[in-house]
Formats: sequence, C-alpha cells, structure tokens
Amino acid sequence: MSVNNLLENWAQFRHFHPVDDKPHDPYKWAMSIDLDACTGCNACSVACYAENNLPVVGKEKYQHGQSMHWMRIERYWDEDGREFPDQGAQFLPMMCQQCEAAPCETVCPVAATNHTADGLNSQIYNRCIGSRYCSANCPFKVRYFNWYDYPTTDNVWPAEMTQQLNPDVTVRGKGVMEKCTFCVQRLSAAKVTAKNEGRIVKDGEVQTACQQSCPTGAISFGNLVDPESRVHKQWQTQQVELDKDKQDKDEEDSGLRGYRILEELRAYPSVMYLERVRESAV
Amino acid sequence: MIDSGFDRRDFLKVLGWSGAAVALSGCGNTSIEDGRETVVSYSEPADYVIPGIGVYYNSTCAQCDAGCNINGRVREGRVLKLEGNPDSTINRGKICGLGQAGVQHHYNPDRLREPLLRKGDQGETISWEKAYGLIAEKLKGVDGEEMAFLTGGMSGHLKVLLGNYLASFGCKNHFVYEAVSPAVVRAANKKSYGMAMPRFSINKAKVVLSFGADFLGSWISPVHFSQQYAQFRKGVDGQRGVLIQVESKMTLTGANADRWLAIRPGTEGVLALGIINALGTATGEIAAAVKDYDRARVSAETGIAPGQIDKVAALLKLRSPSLVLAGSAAEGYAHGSQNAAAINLLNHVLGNMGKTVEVSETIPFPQMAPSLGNTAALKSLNDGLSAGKYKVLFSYAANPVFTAPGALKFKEGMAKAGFKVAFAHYLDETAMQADLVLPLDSALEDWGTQVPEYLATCAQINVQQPLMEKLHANTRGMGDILLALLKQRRADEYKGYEDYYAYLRDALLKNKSALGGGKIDDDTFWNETLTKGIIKLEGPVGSLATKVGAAGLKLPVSDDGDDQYPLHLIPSVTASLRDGRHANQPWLQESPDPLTTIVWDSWVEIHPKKAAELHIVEGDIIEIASRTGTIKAQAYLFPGIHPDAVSVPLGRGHDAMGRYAKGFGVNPFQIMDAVFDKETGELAMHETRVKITKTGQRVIVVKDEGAAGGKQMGKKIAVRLSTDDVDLSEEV
Amino acid sequence: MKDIREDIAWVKINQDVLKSLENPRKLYWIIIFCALAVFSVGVGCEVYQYRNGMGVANLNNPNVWGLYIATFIFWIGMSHSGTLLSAILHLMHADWRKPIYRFAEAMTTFSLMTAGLFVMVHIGRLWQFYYSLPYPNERGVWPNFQSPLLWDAMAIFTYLSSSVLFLFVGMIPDLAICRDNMKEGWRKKLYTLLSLGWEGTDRQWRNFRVTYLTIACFLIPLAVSVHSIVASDFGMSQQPGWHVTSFPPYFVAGALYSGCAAIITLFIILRYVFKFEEYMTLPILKKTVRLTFAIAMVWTYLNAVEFASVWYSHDGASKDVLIQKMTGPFAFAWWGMVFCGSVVPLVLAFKRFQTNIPVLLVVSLLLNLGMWLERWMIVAPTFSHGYYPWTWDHDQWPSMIQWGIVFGSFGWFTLLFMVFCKVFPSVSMYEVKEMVYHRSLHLKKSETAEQGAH
Amino acid sequence: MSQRHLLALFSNFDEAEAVVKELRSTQIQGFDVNDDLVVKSPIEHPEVEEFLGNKPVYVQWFTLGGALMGGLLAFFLISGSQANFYAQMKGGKPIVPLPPNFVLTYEMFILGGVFITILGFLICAGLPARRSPLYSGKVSEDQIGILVKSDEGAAGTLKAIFTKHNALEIQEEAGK
Repeated sequence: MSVNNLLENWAQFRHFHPVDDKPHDPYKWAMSIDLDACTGCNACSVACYAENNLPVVGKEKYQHGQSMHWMRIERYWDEDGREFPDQGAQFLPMMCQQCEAAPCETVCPVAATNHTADGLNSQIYNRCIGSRYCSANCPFKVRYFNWYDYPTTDNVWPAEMTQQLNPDVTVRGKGVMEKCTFCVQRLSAAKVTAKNEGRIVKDGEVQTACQQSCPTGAISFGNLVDPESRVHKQWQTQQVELDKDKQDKDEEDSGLRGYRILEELRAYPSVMYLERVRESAV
Repeated sequence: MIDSGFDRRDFLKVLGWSGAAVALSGCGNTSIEDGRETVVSYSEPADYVIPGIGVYYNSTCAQCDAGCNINGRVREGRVLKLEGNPDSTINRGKICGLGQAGVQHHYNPDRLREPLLRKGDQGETISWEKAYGLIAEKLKGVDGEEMAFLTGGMSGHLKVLLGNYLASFGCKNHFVYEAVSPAVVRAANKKSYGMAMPRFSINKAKVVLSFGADFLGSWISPVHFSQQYAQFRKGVDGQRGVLIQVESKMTLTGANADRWLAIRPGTEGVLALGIINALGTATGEIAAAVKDYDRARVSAETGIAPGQIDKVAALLKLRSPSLVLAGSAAEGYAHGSQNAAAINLLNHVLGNMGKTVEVSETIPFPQMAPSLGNTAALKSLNDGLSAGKYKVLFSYAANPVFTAPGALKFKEGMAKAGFKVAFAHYLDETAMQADLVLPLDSALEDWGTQVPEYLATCAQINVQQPLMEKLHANTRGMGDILLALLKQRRADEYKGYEDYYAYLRDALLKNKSALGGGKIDDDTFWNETLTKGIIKLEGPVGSLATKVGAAGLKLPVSDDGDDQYPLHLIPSVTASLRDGRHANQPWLQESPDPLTTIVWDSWVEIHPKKAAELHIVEGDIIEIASRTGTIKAQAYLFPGIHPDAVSVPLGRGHDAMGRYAKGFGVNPFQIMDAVFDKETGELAMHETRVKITKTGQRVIVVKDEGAAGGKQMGKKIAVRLSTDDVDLSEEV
Repeated sequence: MKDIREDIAWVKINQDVLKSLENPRKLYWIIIFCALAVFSVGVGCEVYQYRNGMGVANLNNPNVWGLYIATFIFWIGMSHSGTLLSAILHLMHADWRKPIYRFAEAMTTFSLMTAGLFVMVHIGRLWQFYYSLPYPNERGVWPNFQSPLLWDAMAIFTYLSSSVLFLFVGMIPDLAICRDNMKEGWRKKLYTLLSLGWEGTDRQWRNFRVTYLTIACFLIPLAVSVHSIVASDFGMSQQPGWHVTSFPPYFVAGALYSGCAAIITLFIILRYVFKFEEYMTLPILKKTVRLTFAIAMVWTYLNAVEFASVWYSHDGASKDVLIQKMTGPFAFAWWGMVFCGSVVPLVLAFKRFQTNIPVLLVVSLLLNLGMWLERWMIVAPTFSHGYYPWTWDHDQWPSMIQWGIVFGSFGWFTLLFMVFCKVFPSVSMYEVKEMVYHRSLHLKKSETAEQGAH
Repeated sequence: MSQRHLLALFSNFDEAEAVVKELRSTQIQGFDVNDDLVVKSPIEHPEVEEFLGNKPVYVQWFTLGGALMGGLLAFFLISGSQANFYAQMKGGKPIVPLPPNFVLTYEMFILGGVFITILGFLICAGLPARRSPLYSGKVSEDQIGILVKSDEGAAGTLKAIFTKHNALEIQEEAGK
C-alpha cells in the first residue's frame, strides 16, 4: 500500500540524490577539457551535429538566436585594452555541464528532465511540453529549444540528407527542449556490452563524439568513480571535487589549472576545465 | 530510407572487401555495378548486415589534400558519420570539421545526377554513351596542343590514368590548379631545404616561430599538425612549447599563440633577417646578408617593437630546437619567394635542420606521386584560353570561374574554348560555363588511391573505397570516366578492365610485393589493404641541404602603399571553407568562424582603430574597391588585424552550386589583382590594394557571440595562467 | 458627503439595478463587436503559432520567455483587487465596498480566466498540456511537484474555483430578486435555476452569513499565496534579478495595485454606462482612489527595496541586470514603469483629482500600463542579461504574433466582462439595501439622541 | 386535521419583531412557534435571528472537515505518487521533498475548505429548495414576510395578530 511504502521507506525517500553521502555507483560520467590544448577549430561542434541529428537552422533563424548547436565554441579576448590581442584569444567549448544539482531539473513541471543514476542530466523529449522553464533557469544557457518543426522545415533535412540521420538518436519535433546528452546513446550501448560481459565499462571504451573528433585531444571523458579512468585522475590531480562550490586546493598558487565555471552557484557541474596557459618569456 | 535503386548483393560485395569482411574473403566478383537484385526486407537480413548494428569501414577523406584516413560508420547500408582512422599516421583517429562534412557532400541534395549537354541556357539530360560519343567526336582531329585538361591536385592511379589519356593525344597541357596552395613555400623549401615538403616536427620543437602558417587551421595537413601541437604544448621534458605567430591578420593558429605579432603586410622576410641579425650567431655570407637589418630599421619597417625582436631572438637562442615556418601570409606577395627564403634561412641559422625540419620519405612510384596544384598553372591556362588556343577544355576538381582572380577575366577566356567539358559534383560556376557537364560519384561511393603531399611518418598510399551503394544511378567515378575515355583511344590496352575498380585492383596486385604483400595471396592482400585503408611503404629517403647560401637574398624596401588604394586586402583562408568548393555543405556554413563567430555570410575584418577613423561600426556595409573591382560586405571590428589591412574570408559568395552556397556572402577572388610572385610566377594573393567606403546601409551581423562581444564581464569563465605559476609535469 | 443616500427606496434599488439587465443599447453591441474582433486577432495569431512553432513569436535562446509570461502575471495581478474588496473589506465591515465589489469579483474571475489562457499560449506543445495535470495514469509518471509552475497551476485552479464560488454564493439573493422580477423567458429560467429557490428565510440567511464569512477568510490567504507563488516562479530560480527575497510581497503589492487601478477604470465606465451614479457615488470612488494611492506607495517602496537590496549586495550579476534595465535596450520600458507606477499615482494625492472622473480614467489606465511594463521588466531583462555573458542580448524584440496574442487577451477579457454585466446584476442589490438600512438606523439613533438632549 | 399556510408581509422589522414576540407569548392551539414560523427578509439582518432565538449553525464544521481532508489528501497524494511511481530523481534533492509538497498541501487545504463549506451551506440552508407554498416577490424588494403553518382552527387567531400589527398584506393558502 502506497502510504505504507511511503512511511516505511521514509528515510530512503528523504535521501538527497546524489551529492549526498552516497556517490554514484558504478558510473558517474564526467568530462575534463584542457583549454590549453583546445584550438577552437570547431571539429567537436560539427561532430555533434553529425552524431546527434542537430538541425542546421539557416541564416535567418540563426540571426534570431534560434541556433541549435549543443556544443558552441566561445572566443574571448583579453580585456586589457591593448591595441592588438598579442597574446592570442581564448577558446572555450561550452555544452551542457550535466550539473549534479542541476537547476533545470527541479523546475520542469512535467519531470521531463531528470537526473540519471549515472549522473547525467537527462531530457525526455516525449515528455517535454515546452514550458522552457529549464532553459530559463540554466546559468550556462546551454539548452536549445525547437522553435520550429525542423524535420519538416525546408532545406534542413532534404530527402537525401535524411539518410545521414543517426538512427540511434531521436529527431526532435517542434516544441521540445534539447541539449547535450554526453552522447548517451553511445554510453548505453557501451554499458549493455559491458553488462553482457559481466563487468563495468572500461576507460576509453566509450567516447563522446566531440572527444572522438578533437584533433588535439583536449577533451577527455569517462567514469569519474572509476579510479583507473583518466578523468578521475585528472580531477584528482587538479583537486577538483564534484560537490563543492569552492575548491579548497592545497596552497593558493598551487599551479593547478582545474576549475569549473560558475561553481559558486552550487550547481556542481560535471565538466572540469583546465586553464589556458600563457608563456611569460615572450 | 534506401532508394529503390539500392542493390543489396552488390553492396554486400563492396563491404565484402572491407572492415568486417575478412571473414568472408574472396567472394569472387568484379564490380559493384553487376548483379540485378532488388531490395529485400530486413526480415531476411543478408549475411552480416545486422539491422541496428553499425559497421566501420576505412577509406580516405577527399575534402582536402591532406589525405587523412577516415573510418566511416555504416548502418543498414547508409554511411552515417565519418571518423578518423586510428591507424593513420596522418590524423591518428582524429578528424576536422571539414572532413566530417564529407557526408553532406555525399548526401547533398544539389548534387548533379545526370550528364547535361548545353542547349542554349538550358542543360539537356543525355546518356553517358552519348556523352562519351560526343567527347570522342569533338576530339576528332584535335591534336594535343589544342586541348587542355584542368584539374585540381591529383595523385595515385587517377593521375596515372589521366597521364596515359593525355599521352594518347601527346598532350602536355595538364594544368594542375589549386587556388589555395603553398606553392611558393614549396619552391623556397626546395631551394633552402633541398626538398619541397620536408617533415616539420612541431612536437619536437620547444619554440615554434610561424610566419603566417595557419597549421592549426588550413595549412597543408592541419589535423596532423594539431596533434603535434598538442604534444608540443605538453612539452618536451616538461617544458611547454612556445608558439610565436607573425602575421598581419590573425589566423586560428595566431589566436592560439603565446605571442602574436601584428606585422606590416609583406615585411615578414625583413623581420626574419632582423631576428637573424639579433641572434648574432650567423657567419659568413648570411651574416653579411643581414648586417643591414639592425633592430631599428627592422622595427621601423615591420612595425614590431625592437624589444619584442630581442625577446624573440633571446628565446630562440635559449630554447633549442625550435622550428620556423613560412606560411601563406609570408608567401602572398610579389617578393613572396624572398620572404620565404629569408624565413627558411632562420631554420639553418638556428640549427633546426634535421632536428625539427626533418627529411621525409618520398613515394617509390613517381607516376603516382601527387602533381601539386598551384596558381601559376591557372595563369598559363588563362593565357592559352584568352589566346583562343584550345579547341577542347576539360575541367575536373577545380572551379576557376569562381576562384580565379577577377583581373584574369577567366570566364571570358574560357568562353573562347571550343568545347568545354566539366566533370563536377555540383553545377558550380565553372560547370555553368561548360558545354558538357558530367556528374561524378561522391568520394564516399567511389574507388581510388591517393598519395598525400605531406607524408607524416612514412610514405603511404591511401585507399579510397565506397562506403555505400551509389546514391544516384547515373553518376560515375572519375576513374571509370577516364577509363572509358582511354578505351576510346587505346581499346586493346584497356579492354581487360571492366571498370576502374578492376584496373585499381589489378594495378595494386601487380606491385603486391613492392607494396609489402609479397608472401600472401592476392585476395588476402587485397582484403587486408581495404581493411586497413592505408598502404605504408618504405620509400626512398631524400636528403636535406645542410647549408644554404644567402646570396641573391634581396628584400624590397617596403613601399608605403599608394594613396589611391591605401589598404592591403588579405583574403583569409578559413579552416572550414578554404577555397569554397565545399560551400554547399550546411554544417560548414553554420559552424561559426572561430575568430569572429560569424555564420552564413562574409565579413570585412577591420581594426577598431581604423574603424574609428572611418566612423565604421559593426554591421556597416562596406564597399571594398580594388583596381580590379568592388565588393560589398558587412564590417566586423576585429582587433587581430593590422590597421593597414582589411581581410575578407574566401569561400563564400557563390552565384551557383547549390541552395546552401548560392547567394551567401561575397567572393573576394573577384577583386583580386593579377600580381605574381617574381620567381615562381605564383599568384600573390596578398598584393591586392584596396580602399574602403561606407555605403550607409547597416545590418545585424549574424554571429554566435553575444553583445558582450567576447568579454567575460568579470566572471570566471575562460581562465588563463602564466607559465610561471603552472606545473605541467605532474598532470595526467 | 455620504457614501449613499439613506432615503433611496429599496424598490428603486431593484429597479435601477435590474435596468442594467434590460436589452442592451447600440453602444453595447459595438463594444461587444470590437472585443470580438480584438479577441479573434489573438486567436488568429495563436493558431498561426500553434501550426508553425513558437519561433514565430521571435523568442529565442536564451530569451525563452516573452510577453506571454509577463502578461500572464499582469492578469493574475489584476485578479487580486476583487478579493481585496470583497473579502478584506468585508471582514473589516467597510460598508462602502458593497456597491462595487460585485463587478470587482467578476473582474477577478475573468482576469484569472484570461491569465489561464497565457499558460496555454506559452507552452511549446499545447497538445501535450495534460502532462502537467496530476492524474493517475498507466505510465506511472506524475508531474514534477517540485516545479513552481505546477504550484502555479494548483494555486490558480484553487483561486479560480474559489472566487467563482464566492461570486456565485454572494449573488444568490440577487438572483432571487431577478427571478422574482423577470417576465417569462430564458432569463427567468436561468435565474430560477441559479437562485436555488432562495426565499430569504431566516435559516437561509443564517447559514449564508457564516458561509460567506468563512470563504472570505479563506480567500485572503489564498490570494496572497497565489501571487507569492507566481513570484516564486522567479524567486525560486537562481537567475540574477529574479532570485530576490522581497519578490513575494512585491508581487502581491503589485497585484493589488494593478487591481485597484483596474477597478477605478471599470468603476467609471459602469457608472457612466449603467447610470449607477446613485450607488457608485463619488465618495466611494474617493475611498477607492485613496486606497489605490496607499497601495501605490507601498508598491513603490517595495520596488525601491528590491533595487536597493540588489544595489548594496555584492551580487554583481544582479547588479548588472539592474543597470541593464536602466540603461540597456529596455530602458524606455523600465523608466516608463517608474513613471507610470510611482510618479503618476501622486496625482491621486490631490483632493481635487480624487473625484475628477476624466483625470481618474486617464490615471488609472496609465497605472495599469505601468504595471504591465513592470511585469515585462521583471521577465525580459534577466534573460537578455543573465549569468553567462556570451549569450547576452540576442535580438529579443517580440514579434507581431506575440503582440497580437497579448492584444487579443484584452478582447477576451472585455468580452467576458460585458456579457457578465448584461446577464448578472453588477451591483449587489441586497447589500446596497443593507447599506442604506444601516445608514438609516444610524441616523435614527443620532436623532433620538438629539431629542434626548432636549 | 389538515394544516395550511399563512404569509403576512410587513413594512419593517420592528413590526415583524412585535409579531413574533406576540406569537411566542400567546398559546395557539395547533401552532408551534419554533417549528411553524419562518421569517423572510430581503436583507441579511442579525436582529431577526435575535428575536427568533439563536438557532445553531453547523457550516463551520464542514469547513474544518473539508480543509483537513484537503490538506491530508494533498500531502499523501503528492508524497505517495513521488514515492510509489517512477522516481523522479532531481540532482541535490530527495525523492520526496517537503517544502514544495507543503506549498501544494496549503493550496489543497484551502481548496478542500472552500468546496466543502459550500457543500455544507447547501445542506444546512436546505438549498436547492422547493419553493414554499406561499411567497411574495415583495420579500425580495423591501418587505418582511412571516410564513406560518397552522391547523385550520388557528388561522383566524394568527390573522388577527398579523392585522393588529398592521400587516400590509396577508396571503392565505387556498383551502382544500
């Protein structure tokens, strides 16, 4: 009986998921991006279009800010007012940060966006009614809404091009919210394979599309709770912890580059960035 | 999902030679055309096409000439996605955006599907037999001098076939034209290094000094260089590599440099000599050549602060080995060769020869070695055309009507040719001028071999195989076409080959032993070759010039421009659009330019200071006038450009080709003056002088960057650290 | 100057009010027609948007909410005045509310019904709207009860149904009157049905009094909760400019404010159209105006508090948003809000204007404009100037579709209200009688007192 | 013995009050003041209740019940569905979060209260009611009506009392 269940397992239902005492088990997908290696070449972004059936919205809609690039490359200039940016620019690949305490999850009226057991911030397209509250509450503004019905819009996917669409990924219709999924289709495939072999997914066994294409290998992705994984090691060496809103590093100028964007908002992003480095000798 | 023309058994045969196919090697068949079955439902799936399971096949990327090895994901008979081939020595499993857009080239809705014959302004669909017949007829009685064959860069068996075909006429007029190519640098390298394309080991260098070589974006083999760059940043023995970029317009590489030096356009060579002078290690002839280039003069000419020159020199002296690269920005002038020579000189002075500038192997089959595209070829072709020399003109993998500098008036010249045949994927500008247009297979449905110009670690032949059944029944592979044409000439010699595939297989098997398959039988070798997609070879090793003279190294004193056309026009080559042949691939149109984040349109980069002088703000429509012509484009205020220059990206501004290319942006080729490099005769791309005026119109610039304009507004978003307070050695 | 003459014959009250139910004049039909026209514009736009997707509203990332949400809040706010007048003043035994609370309550109901439409108009997949309702289903999926939007839905439903019932219950005696005075016809049938056989027996009155009082008590906290929940749509998020502690009271004040302004407008219109000068007297108007002025000042204060708290806090992001409001592309709207919301009401402080019909009409309209702008200024700037600079200031100007739907909603409201006025007595007859009665008693007492003195 | 109704109309409450007082004081055969007397008035008028003697009102008990029911229902419906159906995991939040549930509980508390109050009102006030045999539209205008039910015999006496207190009009149920 439901109320019994409620009362008996009360403690369990009150358990804070998941940034509480109990870590993810066995998976917590996370990423780290080395801004010193990132050249801003856009290969990752294109890979994302190819893998996740992102519509090309065209000039006019792009102008209205209705573009659908799940992964956008941002270019920042130094703000010291010199005549030339003579120390180059800075590039930053920005995609859904898969926050642990995601602001978008709590506000969705129909529970179309939820937290998965392996730490993803999932979006259920069928369930979404398009209230767009999640996007309103996203600090990074990395959620993209289907303002039009792209599958039926001219020149988005002409007959021939529909053949390129990835059958593992839904083609979204108008009125639903979408965003980077960490290529969840690849993750689940890998997890099934691993499960059949009675093990967990090994590091490097699964790659996200962006990571796979990145010519400089700036992006690494993996299972944060697996001590063998590269991501785990990187987070550890950089002394970045998931459920902190301020990382207490050993000493102030520790020479560590790891940080997370807008950490102070306590959304606990799952993407760690490594600071760009600048040579001081020239 | 699969159009009715889809032919299951044949498709399986094709796959039979590849990736998953080693299992059932040797299913004896000859061509993908034969077999007459129709599609059967998945309720009875054939051998190993398992619905829902993606299979990967190796092939070669044809989006640019770098020759990256790709790995295509095929599912239910459709190629879905291109990824890098991990076994490749060039791209090592990685791939750039341009490469991935290959699928959009393949599935492009605007691809040509039928042979077209000109009827007035209309194209009439004709059969291939008729088309071949027509060519034969037109060529009747035409001797070799009266025909010209224009192609882009070519290599492998296709080049061989073409060579034979032209030979059958005794025709020497094979014009290999690439609008964007490092031709001047090749020549300069040949002189100063002893080989046109030595191996540049960025990853071994501690300092890279690049004069406008956009090796991360579009220069020679960007994906390969990007990977080297990554190692270079991680550093040799823990010391992070330093990148110094010298150029007048910031490229993607410049944006990633530790120090970006905005140099007055055309004075790169002067700076190079200035640095040699500042190093003070040069002796003899070289020392003599650079003695006048003291920092005061150099600084005055280049606009680089004397202190900066010393710093660079000091760093170069301190950290060895280093690597100096001469790129397109340096070579794009009438004195481009001297620039390049001066820059190359630095590698000798710094003793980088053999350390970071290494000897590279060459391909043991000279007839397959790439014939390298350049712009001098265009010049001579154009001269011939305007002289009305040619009765028949063939054009393949080039779009000169779009890419030839306006001053050459190529279109008019081309009109003088008697009969113009274009082998094309799209009805592009050149095809529009042709009398006969023959539709080509896409790279993902065609056979071929390719030899990259830049050999990363060893000599190699890249194999290109179909990743899926033909999309359109009436397109042909260039190989098949050449074979058919050859049969017109030398039937007996080629009758053995039913199609290009047969020819290719035979040709490779003939040299099996030379290709390292001595022991194994034909089929196994063939299957393995296709499975790998790469044939790695032990090629003859050339030798590097140990020392080079500086004699005859003269650099013109940089003129102060002319008053009528005060600004330099820098036509920039973007990583995704290059010379514009792929402009009809929407992913490329919509992937923002990394530096300006502009999409779907052209723009004029102008330095904010200059803009302020001229009261120009972002979005103003600017008219750029050169001696040759004028174009209009939106202004974008860009700090990374020398105030004496404006820059417009190449690749956009098509008035044909397809729905995603036509009518977006402007084409700076149109206003390019015909100035040529004195030594090599290459087109000097950066020599065009322009003046700009406001038209009064203003538009909203369509870009990804918000109104904050690349500022972080005091938030901790993209953070940087000085090398002093970072320790990379510990990192994973 | 007295609220109402005590010597009005009760019969006359009936007649006067019932006159307003008689067959309408041409003017009425003209208004109805215009309202219909305006409404159908809105409907047209919505159909277009439904077919083509939300993009036609020229919303974008990150400006995902537009005028729809702003106008939604506006209408919700509008609804609070009715409760204020009927419930709060009822508890305070303020007799002067009696002639005007009926239409105020009607306004409450109809503006809620209008606000409800915007929830629909706003969502991207209207055809899946029912996903947000908590109903048992085989999928075992329930709406997310953590979402303030769901609280909204719940609150609005409660508020709407309660105020409809409140309106109805309060109207029963009047319906009986109508029943008794109508000739045979649909009206008679309708009133007979709705008046539930009310005869004003002592038993009925007894229970009526208690019921009315109880619901009034419920409505007050309800009304407060409704708008503080709307406020928490924003307050519960962590966006700069939204995550403000003072939002709930601020919203409630704003709501009462716009409501009162709307009441003044309708007061003047009804008074003119139905010749209710006898009942909707100037003294009552004056009282309403003073109340409005008071609330206006409260609102101004809370507004200032909000800005001040942002200004003095070290929350840079919120501060940026505030500065953006004052100086950015929205400056005109923001200053418009300040002017209409805080400066214009000062007019009401002057006695001579407190009963000056034309002035009050203009002022009340301006106040409502100001309050609409306020809602827009709460929603829009935070989007175009959020935490993440890269996404700042996209092209966010609402498209004609968006304007059209907002425009249409006013047609819809007018339509409902006009129909109400003709079908139901917009002045509560029995309560006006009570008012008159109490007044006469009071006079009688004072007279007797005088005589005693002699 | 058959009963019949009488309805008298008065111009003001004082007269009505006087009548009721008199009816109470005088013992009339076949007429019971508490059961057979109904006062109808155009306005809500506490005095009426006073001189009729305070009769109890039970509506508030409905209110209490309704409110509690609504509140409990809400809380258990929401918490129950959160706990018993597909878990909706929200990062950093428990499966059954209390604060939001309380908000909704509060709303439903009010909703239940209001609904059941109305229900209670209808029950206690006996609405919707069948119209009583004697009714005058005047009651809904400005007159106080006193409706009595009595045996045939008592009618005369009652009439007398009514007329004594200058009733404006006395209606009589048509005889059988």
